[in-house]
Amino acid sequence: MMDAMGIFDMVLALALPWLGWRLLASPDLFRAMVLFISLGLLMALTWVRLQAPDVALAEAAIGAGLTGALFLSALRRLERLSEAERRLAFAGKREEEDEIPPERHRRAKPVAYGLALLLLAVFVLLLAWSLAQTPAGGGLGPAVGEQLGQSGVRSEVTAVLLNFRGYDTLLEVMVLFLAALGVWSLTRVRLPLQDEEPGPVLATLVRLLAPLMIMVAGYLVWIGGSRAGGAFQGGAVLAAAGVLLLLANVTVVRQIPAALLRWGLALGPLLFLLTAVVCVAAGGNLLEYPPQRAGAWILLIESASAVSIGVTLAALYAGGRPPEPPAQDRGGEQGPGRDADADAGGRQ
Amino acid sequence: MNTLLFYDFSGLALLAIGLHGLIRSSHPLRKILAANLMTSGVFLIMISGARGTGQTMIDPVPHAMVLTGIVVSVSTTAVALVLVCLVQETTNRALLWQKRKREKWGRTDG
Amino acid sequence: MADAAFWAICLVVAPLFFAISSFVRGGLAHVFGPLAAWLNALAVLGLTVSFARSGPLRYAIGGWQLPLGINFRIDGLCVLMLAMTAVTGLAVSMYALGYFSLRIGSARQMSRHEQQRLFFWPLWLLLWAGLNGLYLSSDLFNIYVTLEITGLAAVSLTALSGKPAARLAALRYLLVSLLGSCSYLLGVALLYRCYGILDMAALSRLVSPGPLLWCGLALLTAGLLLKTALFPLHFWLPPAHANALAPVSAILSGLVVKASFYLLLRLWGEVFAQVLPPAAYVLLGALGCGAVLWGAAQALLQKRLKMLIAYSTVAQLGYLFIALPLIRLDPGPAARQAVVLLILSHACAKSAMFMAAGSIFLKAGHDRIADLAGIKEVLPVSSFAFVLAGVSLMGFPPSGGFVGKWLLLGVSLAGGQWWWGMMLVTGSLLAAGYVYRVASRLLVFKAPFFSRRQAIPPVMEWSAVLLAVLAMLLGLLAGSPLELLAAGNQVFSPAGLEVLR
Amino acid sequence: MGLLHNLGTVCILLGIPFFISGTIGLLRFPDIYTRLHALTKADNVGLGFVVLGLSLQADGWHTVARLLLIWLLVLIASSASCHLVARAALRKKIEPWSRP
Repeated sequence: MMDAMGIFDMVLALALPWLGWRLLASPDLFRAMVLFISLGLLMALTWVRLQAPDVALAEAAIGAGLTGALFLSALRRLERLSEAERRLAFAGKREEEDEIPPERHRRAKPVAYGLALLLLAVFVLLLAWSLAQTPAGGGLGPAVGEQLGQSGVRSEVTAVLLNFRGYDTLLEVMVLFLAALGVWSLTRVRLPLQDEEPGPVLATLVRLLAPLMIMVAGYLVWIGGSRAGGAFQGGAVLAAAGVLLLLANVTVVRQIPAALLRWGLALGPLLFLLTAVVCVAAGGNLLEYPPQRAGAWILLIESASAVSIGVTLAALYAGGRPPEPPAQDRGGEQGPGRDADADAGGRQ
Repeated sequence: MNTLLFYDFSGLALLAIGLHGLIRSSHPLRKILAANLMTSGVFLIMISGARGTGQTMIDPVPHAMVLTGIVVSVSTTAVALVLVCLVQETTNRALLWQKRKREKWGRTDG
Repeated sequence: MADAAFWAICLVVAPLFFAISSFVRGGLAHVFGPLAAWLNALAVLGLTVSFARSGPLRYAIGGWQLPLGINFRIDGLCVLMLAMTAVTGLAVSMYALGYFSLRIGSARQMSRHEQQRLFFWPLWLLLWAGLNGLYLSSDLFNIYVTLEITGLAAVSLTALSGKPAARLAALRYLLVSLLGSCSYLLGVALLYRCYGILDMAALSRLVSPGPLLWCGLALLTAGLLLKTALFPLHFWLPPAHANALAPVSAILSGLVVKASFYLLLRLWGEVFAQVLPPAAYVLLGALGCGAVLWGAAQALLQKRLKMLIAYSTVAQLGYLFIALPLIRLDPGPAARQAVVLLILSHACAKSAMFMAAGSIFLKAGHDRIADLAGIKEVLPVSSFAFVLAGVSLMGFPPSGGFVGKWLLLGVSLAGGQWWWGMMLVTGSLLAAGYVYRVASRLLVFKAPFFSRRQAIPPVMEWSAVLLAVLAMLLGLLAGSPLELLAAGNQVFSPAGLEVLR
Repeated sequence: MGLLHNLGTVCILLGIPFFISGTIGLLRFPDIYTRLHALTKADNVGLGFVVLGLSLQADGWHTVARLLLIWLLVLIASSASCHLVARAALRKKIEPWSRP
């Protein structure tokens, strides 16, 4: 039995880089992205094999699912762009500089390329050798085990994530918030995301699944205290529901006021931050929860974070700040996205 | 043969392939894909190290770190993808690193 | 009750809180932003005072002691970096206040500038929080997260101008920073696998030479070098810094690159100083020399003011790396003091330069150096600020740059490695060359100058001047920062780490 | 182990060929519609057998209920996504394959 699992491990370990190679080598970007998603799913399987179920859940939902969706929507946006270009016959008028084919890059300086490749190979081999050489280090596993009783949760990963290293997670939630902020600062979203009508099947599917997904998200957050799951996994499922709603172009989603969305993005980070400060005010250190109620506090933070993570990831998928209501739009003035089009048009 | 070492090497291979792709690809989307591969490789090395410490207990700290890493990586990917779309919209250029004479001279924003 | 730890917490929590508030209540962003800047300055003041009283300390977040928890470590270097960020950041914030109100006031494309202001403040405050967190933290993985915050915020800020060139530069910047953080993360993973600990101070007691340590350290360093833009890896920096909005350029050039250099200084000057071979320091020093020469040469060739300043950043970063082998060489504190002085004075001078350049740009409508002659007639204060900052970059006597270079020169001569000193002098001459190119246009030539009618708000001009003056006077005031550094010196050197555990 | 356990194992083993044939169909069939057909049909039956087998081996009603829920969700998801993929293909004017 062990041997069978060993072979399975070996195949899995070989399949990952092979898929990676294939996806980067494939000339078709769409195929590359599909391969990327399947690579993500294989990664999730690997995490299960390596006894990291929390990571597996997050990888399947965020690493494969959501990142893949982001890639695909970006690709579609680019393709739509080039189609529009062709239609308007801009292509013929483009400047010569823009027309340098990728081959010129490929062929440039084969010696330097070979040398760099050699260097990379040497370094990777060196790394591999040193990884094989290293004696097993200490690790913090035992320390986590000792203190687990005081953390307020039974799941080790959640204890590390929300208590022992809660400060990391606080900053990480900020990174997510920052990403949404960055995307919003760049451009404004153009709804609907799909050109065509969603169709009855998708609409029904969304109506069926969305409530269920919200329930599952709640379950994942709840179960995170004792087993695999938690704010990120729950948030990712919420985000998936959001993406489905966006794709199905449900009216409710389009009509969410921008202010509410802002609050949705900010809720998790704000609550986390306030909790940290309250801990200081109560006489402890930053993020030092009162020992008896640590579990409840963690659950509170996780629930708020999950909501915000869900909203944030869905907003990232939408890919821009919500369009302002027409009443506030001043005539003749445009956001950066529209400016950009004007810019591109003005060049030829 | 230690199967964990397999995963280490697998992670390293992913890392190398990703690095190669990041530098060699010309299309920005492929570059971002490659960067994601690289981070996946790093995560694999981290997690397989968490079990390789010899104890029966699994070290949850790298797990938490990888969870953080996944979220960070999706955040950066999202921003990068929006930037790619915008750059494409404004400059019609598929090639990211291409030098352009006008860039030195063109107007900047104060 | 307000001890150093309290102020340290404020430094992280306050910018984060105001960043979120200024996002949620976008209409008040330009009120919250400057408010946060002043509060931050106040907190740094409090921190400095209480630090001078109590000396270095450690603060366990969440009450979890090492090895499990994350610790703040507050020592002299950390306080100085925080103070640098606070002072420069405050000046930039004041400048930005005037900058955006001016641009919103100048009717064309009003809503676009409003959008920029709306997002500038939360992004800048998040960046600030990231920087503060980075300087305070003692945990390698936590530093990775703060690096990501800093990087992502910096990229978004770069793209904020909305111009195609800025967006392209931002995308390159993002890809480079992705590669850099990936390399850094793998380095952290390898070190963790070796020693099972993430705290820098604790790590420095455990390290022993070994293949995995070398690999991990090489990866950490490579990642940070990419983010610091040391010479052959600097390609992304000039377009990003030159194409951003003026306050953003000041932030990027003055503060953001310092963060990753600070980390390198920690790692190479302190944590791994015992195990690293001298040859490695020489390699970094040599790359620094390359940066000084290449950056200065490129700066001399630039036609645009902002590009010139950006290349000057590449050159100035070279000095910091030249200081690394000298730190290794020097048994005393002189080289360390020198490098800290160089960091501080460059932050002030470079931010002042970019701010002055931004005012000039707005007034003239362009930044072609050749056509700037005579602008001192319409913008005397900003021209003065620019030249003063340039003089301080050159390393003219009372400036901080002068004292720093003087100390380094002394160390290199005393240690018998005169070539580093020679490189410093050459770099100064080259800097004098490119500053002169601009200064001669700005101050010497008199020509009829056609400018836009809009008046540059005094707050924009004076914030730049004050920073430039500060950079100039840093040499005279150097005593107190160096005392602070010395107060933390037992932490700065590895021998003192025992005290903390 | 009891009879139920063995029966479960048999069911799981029965499910495997369906998965394999579905996968072969996905790889070898000539066009997108036939591939979709192979994949969704065969895999659903395969999954049905696996879920049945695992339910027989399960140690409580909770597990059985969860397994059934999984089965139901996969059924919904696969049929809906099959439909969407086919619709998108039709939109793109991809002609169904016919024997040449």
